[in-house]
Order: sequence, then C-alpha cells, then structure tokens
Amino acid sequence: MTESNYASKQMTLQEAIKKYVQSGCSITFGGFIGRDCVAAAHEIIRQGIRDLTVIDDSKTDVMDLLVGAGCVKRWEGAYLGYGAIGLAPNIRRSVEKGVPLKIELEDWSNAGISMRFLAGSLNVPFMATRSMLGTDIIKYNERVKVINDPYEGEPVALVPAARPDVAIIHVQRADVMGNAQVWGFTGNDENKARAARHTIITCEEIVSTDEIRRQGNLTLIPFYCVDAVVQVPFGCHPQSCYGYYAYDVLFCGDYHEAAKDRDKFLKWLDHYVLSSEDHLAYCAKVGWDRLQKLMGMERRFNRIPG
Amino acid sequence: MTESNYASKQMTLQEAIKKYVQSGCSITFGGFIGRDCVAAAHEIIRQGIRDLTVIDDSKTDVMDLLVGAGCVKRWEGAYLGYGAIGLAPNIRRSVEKGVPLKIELEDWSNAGISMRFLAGSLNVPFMATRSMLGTDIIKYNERVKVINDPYEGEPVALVPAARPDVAIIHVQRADVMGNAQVWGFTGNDENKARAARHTIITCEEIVSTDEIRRQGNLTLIPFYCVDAVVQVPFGCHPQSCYGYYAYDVLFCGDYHEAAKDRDKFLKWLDHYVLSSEDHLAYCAKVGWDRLQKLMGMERRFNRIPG
Amino acid sequence: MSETRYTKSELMAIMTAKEFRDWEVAFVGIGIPLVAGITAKRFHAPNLNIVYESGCIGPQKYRVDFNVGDSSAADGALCLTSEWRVFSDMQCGYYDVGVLGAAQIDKYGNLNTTAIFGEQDYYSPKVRLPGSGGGNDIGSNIGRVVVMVRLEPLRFVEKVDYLTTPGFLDGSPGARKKAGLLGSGPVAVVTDKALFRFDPQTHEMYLDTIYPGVAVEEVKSLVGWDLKVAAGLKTAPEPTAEELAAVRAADPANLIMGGAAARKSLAGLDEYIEITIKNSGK
Amino acid sequence: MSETRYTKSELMAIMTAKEFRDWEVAFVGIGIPLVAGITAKRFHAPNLNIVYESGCIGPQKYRVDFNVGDSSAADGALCLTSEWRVFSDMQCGYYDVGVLGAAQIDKYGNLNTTAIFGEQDYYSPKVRLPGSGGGNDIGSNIGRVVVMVRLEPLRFVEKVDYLTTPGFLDGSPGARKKAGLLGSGPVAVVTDKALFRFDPQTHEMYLDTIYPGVAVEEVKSLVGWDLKVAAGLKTAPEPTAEELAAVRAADPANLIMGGAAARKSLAGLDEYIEITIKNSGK
Repeated sequence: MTESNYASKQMTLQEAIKKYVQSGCSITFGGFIGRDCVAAAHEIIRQGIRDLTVIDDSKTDVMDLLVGAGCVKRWEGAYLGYGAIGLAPNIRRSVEKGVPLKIELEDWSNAGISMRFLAGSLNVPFMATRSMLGTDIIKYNERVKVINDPYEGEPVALVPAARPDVAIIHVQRADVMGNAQVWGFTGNDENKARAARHTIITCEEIVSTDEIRRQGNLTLIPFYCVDAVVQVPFGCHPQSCYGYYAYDVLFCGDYHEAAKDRDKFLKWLDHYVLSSEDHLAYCAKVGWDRLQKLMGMERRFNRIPG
Repeated sequence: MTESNYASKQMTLQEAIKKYVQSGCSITFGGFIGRDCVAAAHEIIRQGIRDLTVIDDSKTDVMDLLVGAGCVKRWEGAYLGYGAIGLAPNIRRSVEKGVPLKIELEDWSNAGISMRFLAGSLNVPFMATRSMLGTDIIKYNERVKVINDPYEGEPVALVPAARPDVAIIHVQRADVMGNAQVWGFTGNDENKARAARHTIITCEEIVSTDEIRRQGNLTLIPFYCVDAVVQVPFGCHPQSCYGYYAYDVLFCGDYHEAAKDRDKFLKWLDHYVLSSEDHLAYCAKVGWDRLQKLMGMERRFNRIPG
Repeated sequence: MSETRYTKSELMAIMTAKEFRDWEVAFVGIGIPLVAGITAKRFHAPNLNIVYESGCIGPQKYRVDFNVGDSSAADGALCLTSEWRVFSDMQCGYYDVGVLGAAQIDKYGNLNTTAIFGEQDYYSPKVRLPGSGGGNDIGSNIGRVVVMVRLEPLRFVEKVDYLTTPGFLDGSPGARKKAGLLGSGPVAVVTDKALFRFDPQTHEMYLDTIYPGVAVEEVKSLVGWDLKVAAGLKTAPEPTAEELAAVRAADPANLIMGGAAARKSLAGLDEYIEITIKNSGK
Repeated sequence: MSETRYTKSELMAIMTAKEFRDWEVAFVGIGIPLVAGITAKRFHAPNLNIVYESGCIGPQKYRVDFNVGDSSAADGALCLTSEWRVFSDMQCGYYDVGVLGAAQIDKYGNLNTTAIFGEQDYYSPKVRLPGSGGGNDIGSNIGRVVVMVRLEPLRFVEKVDYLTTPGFLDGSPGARKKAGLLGSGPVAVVTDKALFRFDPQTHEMYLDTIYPGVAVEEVKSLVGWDLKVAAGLKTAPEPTAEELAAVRAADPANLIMGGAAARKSLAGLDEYIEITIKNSGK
C-alpha cells in the first residue's frame, strides 16, 4: 500500500532495495519462472540483506541464489526445483546439511499459496480452497484449517491471507506513476502487488503515461499499489521476459552445474553478483551480444504491439 | 461449465436462448450499464420465458424490461435504478403495487454480490467480505453470515457462492470455439461466466481463432467456460459497447419516460420487442443511421486496435 | 442566494469539489458527484484520479458519463479492470475519498437508499429505491466519505427506515470498528442549503457551514432531530464565475444537471453528438 | 525391448500420449509430460488444448518449453491469464486430464514430491525434493490424473514418506469425497517398464500392461507391496517409427529428453537458437 501517490516514483535499483527491503522483512517476487526479478535478487545479495522470509509460489531460480548467498531465514511456498533440469542445489544443501544455514520451510501447494495472495489482495483474512485436503501438507502446516462450510456442511480448507512487507514485480512496461503493464502470463503478480505493504516495480521500459492510457486493459497493477518504479533492462536474465527476450537455457544449465558444488557456486556468485557493481556490470559479463541474441529470438515468436 | 469443447459453438440467438434459458431458471447478465445483453433480454421476452431468478450486480436496464414484461420471479442483487435519470419505473410498480406481478427481492451490496460471483468462479462455497457489516442488509438477508475470523478473531461477513444456471455475456469479439475478448471495463463478467452452469457469449464480431491468439491477454473468458457463441451486432443498444458504439442517452431517456406509465410501457414493449421478429427488426426500428452515428461517436473516443 | 444565477445542483457540485484533495484517488458515482470531481481537477486537485465501480481507474475525461458503465467512463483510463477488483482495492484502503447520495440520512450519518417504508415495511414499501449498489461498500471501506443530499423534508431523520450504508451506526465510541468496518466514516454532508460535519466524540451531525442567504432556523426546521450548530458557524462563499463555468463545462449538454427537461430541449441525437464532440477537447 | 532404438523417456512419453483424448483440456507440466501432450496432438488428439500453471491456456507451440513460465509457454496462446485463475478453473472442473511426476508412489496412488526422509524426518530429510508445486492441486481437483514415474527401487512403496498429492488416500470407499476432494483420482501410472491402473473397488494399483521384453517378476520385484496382476494382462506395442519421430520433433535440441548431456553437446547459444527456429514452423 502506498502512503501517497506522487507524480514520479522512479528511482535506482539500489535506492529501491535500500528503502524497502530490510533484513528480517518478508518478501515476495513476481513472475513465475519467467519475468523473475533476478536483478533485484542480485541487488539484495549485494546489499548484504539477511533473515528474509520469502513467501512465494514457485520461485526456484531467485530462491536458490538467495539461499546460497545466506539471505533467507524462512520459506513459505509451493515449489523449489528446476523441473526438467533437476533439484535445486542450494536449497538441498541448506535443508539437508544446514549450509550455509538451515532455512525453515512451510509447505503449501501452488493453488493454496495463490489463494493466500488472493486473500491478501482482497484484504480479507482467509480464503477457502479444495486443495491440500487429506494430505501431509496439512499435517505439517497448522495454518491450513479444515472446516465444515457453514452453508453446505462439506469439508473445505482455509488458508490465511499473505501480507508480505515487500513485493518486487518485474514487468515489460511502466510509467513513472507506477502503472505497470504486463503481456504474457501474469502469475500471481496482481495479487502480490496488492497483498504487500510496499511494492517495487522493475521494468524493461519506462513509457509515458499517455502510452499507458492507450491500452488500459493491459495495466495489471495500477499506480496506487506501487511505491517505486525502476528501469532494469534484461532484469530477468537468464529467465525470459515475454516479448523482450527468451529463456537462456544454456546459462541456466551452467549455473545448475556450478551450484551443485558449494565452492563453485561461491565463485559463480562472486563473479556475476558480488564483484559486479550493478546490473549493467552483470549484463556486460553475460555479454551484450548474448542478450541481443536472446532478444532477437524472443521477438521472432512474441512481439508486443505498439 | 461445458460438457464438451467442440470446434464450433456458434448458433442463433433464438437457438441459444431456447436451449439454455428455461422458465424457472436462475440467470445472470454480463456488462455493467454498458456492454449489457439487451438483445438477449428481448429474445427472452419474445420466447415468453417466466419465473426467472436474476442474480446480478447493477442491471437496471435489462431488469426493468424483464420485470415489466413479467418474466422475473426473484431478484438477488445490488442496484436497480437509473442513476442520474431516476428510479426504475417497472421495478417500482412491481415492488410497490405488484404490477404485473410482485418480485421477491434479496438485497446485497455491489461488493457483496461481486464476491458471490468470485466464490462461484473459484468453486468454493463462500467468500469473506468487510462490506454490509452493521447494516440492515444483513438484518433482512440471512444468507450473509457474520463470523469471527478463525485467524485473527475479528468480525467478517461471509457470502455464499452464486451458481446461476445461465450467464449471458456480451463481448466485443469471440471465435466460434468461445474464446471471448473484452476491451474496456470488465465488470464481474469473467466470474459470472465461470460461476454459471451454462454460458452464452453474444458478441459484436466473430473473429478467427488466429485473431484471438494475437492478443491472448485480452481473452477474458476462455473457450472451456462457454456453451454457445452468438453474433449480435448492436446487441447492447441503447447501452454502449466500448470501442463499438456510444450510449444512446436520448433513447434511454425516452424509454424511461414511457416506462413511467404502464400502458405506454406496454406499447413500447410491443413496438420494439414483441412485434419485432428479431434483433435485426429492432435495429431497423431504432434506425440503422442512428446506430451508425453512435458507432461513429464511439470510435472517435475509443478505437480497438487490430 | 440567487436561484437565477446558479442552480442547487451546481452549488452542491461546487461545495463537494472542495472536499477533494490533490493526488487523491476518489471513488465517484456518476451524476453530480462526477461533475464535482471534474470541477475539483480544474482547480485545487489537478491530479485527482477517479475510479468507477464498473472497473475504470483514472480515466482522462473527454466527455461526460451518464452511468458508471457508459463506455465514456473508460476513455483513456490508466487501468481497465473488473468490478470485483475495484471493490477489493477499496477494501484494501487504496481509495481516499468517496461520494455518496441518499434518500434518507440520520444524525449519525447512516444512509438509506433501499426503501422508504411509509405506513408499511421493507417487503411492501411506499417507495422502493435502487438499493445499495456500491454505496454500502463505499460507506464501509473508504477513508473519507462525503454525502450529497438535498435538504428537503423527511430526508434528515432521527432514524433511517432501512440502514443501507453505515455512517457511525449508533454513534457509540468504536461502533464502526466493533462491527468490523474499515473506513473512518462520513466527513461531510453537502446539501443545497448548508454543509454538515460530525462531532469527533459523539459522532453526531452538526451544522458547520451555512450557504449565503439561508437562515439557521430554516435548516433546523428541515432536520428531524435537535440539530447542534458549530460554535464558529461558517458561511460558504458564493460560487465564483470560474467555478460555475467549470461545472457547466463538465456537463456541456446539461443532461446531468438539467435532467429530463434538458434532454427534451435537445433537437436530437445529432445535436447531442455535436455538443459532446465540440466539448471533448479531442 | 531394444534400448538402442529408443530411450526410456521416449517410451514413457509415447505411453502417456495415449492417455489423452481429442478435444480435452490437459493440465500439463513441462518436460516429458509436455512432450507427451505434443505427441498426442500429432496423432489421435489434434484438438487437445494444454494449460500451464503460470497462466497460459491453449498455446500454439512454436518451440519447446523448459519451464511453465518460459515465455515459450505463452506462444500464440488462446488466453493469457494468471496462476490463481488457472488453478481456480481447475477447481471448477474445466480440466479433463492432468499429468504428474513423483519421487515416491504408494499402492493407492498417493504421491510424494516433498521429501525422502531416510533415517530422519520431514525437518531433516535425506533428500529435500521440490515440494508440491501444482502437483497436489492436480491430484486434488482434476478429473483424470496420469502419473509418470520410473519403475526404480524404492519408488513404489507401501506408504509414502510424505503424502504430497492425494491418490485414493487410504483406499477406503469414498475416502476422497470424505476428505472434500473433487477429482476422481489417478487413472494410470506410466513407467518405463509397465503401465499400472487402479481397481475400481479396492483402489489398489495393479499391473495392467507390460512393455515388450519385460518380465512380470521384474516388475513385481520393483514394487514394495504384493502387486496384483490383471487377469487379462496386456502387452504394449513397440513404439512406431512415426511415434518416435513425433517425440523427437517435439524436443529438437534434445534438451528435455537428453538433459545435461545434450546441453553440453551443443556448440553454444547460436546452435540452440538455430535448431529452435528451424523446427518452430514459424
């Protein structure tokens, strides 16, 4: 929720993270293995933020990095894995061996956690769902309450509203007021932006408010939900950003190989994050030619009109 | 919910109403004083359907007609009035004097009834809301249940899911599979289409499925929610259809004047509805030149790309 | 107060406009409340953003709306979304100010827009009104609520026939919070003769500002309880020529402020379209 | 069964493809399930529509996806929407069939994708797995569920360490309905050696179809309970050349079926882009 709606909320990524992301706070990230807030996660690591509670759906790439870098105390979410590629190496090291530190886990299903964000976005205390019934998710997670529906008497599960301190959402386009437009799938982003106390929008392009008005149906998050607007081109790499650049499957594969070994992960982290001053320096290390190729590939399949 | 998803669900308005709208059924209409299903309401009147339970938000224009024509038994909704123009004449005659018959009323607020459609669309039995607390809406409507939230203990209202037998939604564009695209405000339409057992889409234009795929973000209602697709150009007149034609404020004013008197209303109904064979005949009576002017006016302000 | 220079509706629109602040988000119904919002944007609140319950956020007004779902409510909007979403955003506290009308209002600012019972009851009322619409939701959830209602006989009553929209309920301390309501309740009641506010302790409505040429006794005679008058009773300034011009520019065909009479004076659709386009700035 | 002519993954994709019917809506995860879906569309189910949990409905596949949120999951989709909406649409019963993987499965088709406890427990497991993701939701709500899992030691167990996704729970009559679950439960378990189905009365998994060259005893030795065998045990046909070609065309750079090894054999990004575009039909 924003305290006031001034004309420009634009700031740098460093400023936005410093202002809204404190050690010990709870946080959620937009995107869904695609449109991920990778640049913002890097900046959180650079600023040495610790003890985060991450509340999220399926956020493996960002979480594996943040957990490996020792930023996370607790996870409330649904999925931490690499699908076709395999398990998440830093998550496994943390949970199985406490390296670099053991994170607390609270398991939800994707529908269950989605309903927590929907409840948060509606400012109601809970939502009903028909997921998770009869399973060990409920056995180990006491915050899922099974009740008998007061109308029909059938069993139904309740989940409590998610209310993270901060949401960071990466979108294709925003204006400086904070009106954020999204093309492609939208994940839980419109709900996360509303459920959070503060919302940071990172975007590929800042456009004029007149440009926003031309396609008002595509404004997923209106200005009044937004505290900060940051332009971060290629802010999702190596994830995809629909209409802007494709998924860098080979880079992700290399990361996954490196992350299997703690020392190799730390070298990767130092090279791409800690010894990169900012996202521009990261992009230079990845290679601008590589980023341009991913952009060319994506635009061949999905081109945003206008 | 559709039983099967065949390639073409296209039919005529007569066929769709005959197949899905039976006397005694419950029904909801899309739009929100704009994008209203006026042509569908006329066809319901022509087919002599009776004893409808209308579950809706603010649906004055369609309801005043249906109630005046004697089609409605019960209303569950939030608002029946003409805003700046005044009260709804046929609604008043029905509730105050039982002419032509007295309808049952169940009052909700717009947020309250919106949450009923949201619950229906999620297939959960109820939704929490912070509206209607402390008022006579709850006193007279026992289906609003005030409980103490099991998480924080604060009072909150529950509303039951709406599950109408039929939803009729008018949109700008659809394909014959039933993918329905909407520009402008969307009301509660995506939830009504999902909450209803059967959904009829009426549209200004039928486009190819390839055209739908070009702007997938604008598909408000996917094919699997839809049972019938009907092309009805100018199907909202005298209401507006964003990007297609403007509100006919003068025609509405004339209707409102006529409807104040029962005999004048019946003459209006006979002229425009009962003695018009179909929507084409209605349009001819309104005047194609008039409809073209309204179209010209709207396109000056809102033009849909593509 | 000269009825020939401006109408009651125009005066109410101008007085309401002063309740908006710059950069606020206002949840506004169509009709005079919208005219008030547009007027405020021309003066002290150029960055006011308006939200309609149909799902239109921050439209750039090219033409006047006749209802919240008129396509004109969507012209150049910052965000076009759903009804359920804007009501939920209201419940999140994103909307600073809302404007409401009513058929009856009581001394704690509770509103009735559902039915006037007369000799009978809810089930067979003397006058069936439109119902809550979004009114209850605005009164329940929005930070500051401004009520617009004419000061006419039987409108300001000790107790409303049907409590559609919560003001301060029974007026007792914390009554709204106890009921589970979020917004802080009504802040002003704008009428055609005076402006009322609410005592922060007792939550009782009192006379705050009287309009030029209106007597306090006239106001009191139209209120159904023993109305308290502010110690420092203010007198409203006469509307300025600029304010009146702004109000009239917001409704160029006079269809909102003028109603059915104005509609009849139009030559027809062509004249209406011509006036609208000429005044749209587009 | 000749391992040189096709891989286990290819065989599983082809067997899974047969579980889809034309005109169905399938909720499919990325990886081999998606390859199975694309393969089905080339044969008996050309009008199958695929839904991804990220919010993509009915994409027209130009290229292979690596995860459900990869922008390729959205290529030419009929509807691009939200995660919470597609899970709710699942809860409405709009999705006919879902495909799931698992690390452990028990005799009533319950799945574990959360943790292998080993000597320890949920809090300090031997192997922490990804968690439910959308798996629990698919198992809870979708009409027919197909499970894909390799028939390897310790995967088919009497009781899963952690019940992430409901099959038939304890197998008792009406157990799913009593718990409040909507979908009708798993209909098939596709492995690399055999296909299993569930007894409609006891809900116990039984051996329905064995693959060419596999012995019943080998299957039984890999299952952690006394596996029942169908009276009319079927033998699966060998995959045809057309089926194998379809599977391979769905994954032209072999990155899904081939994994890390295939990734290393690529010369680099340029070769990957070239292969993708050449095979996209766009």
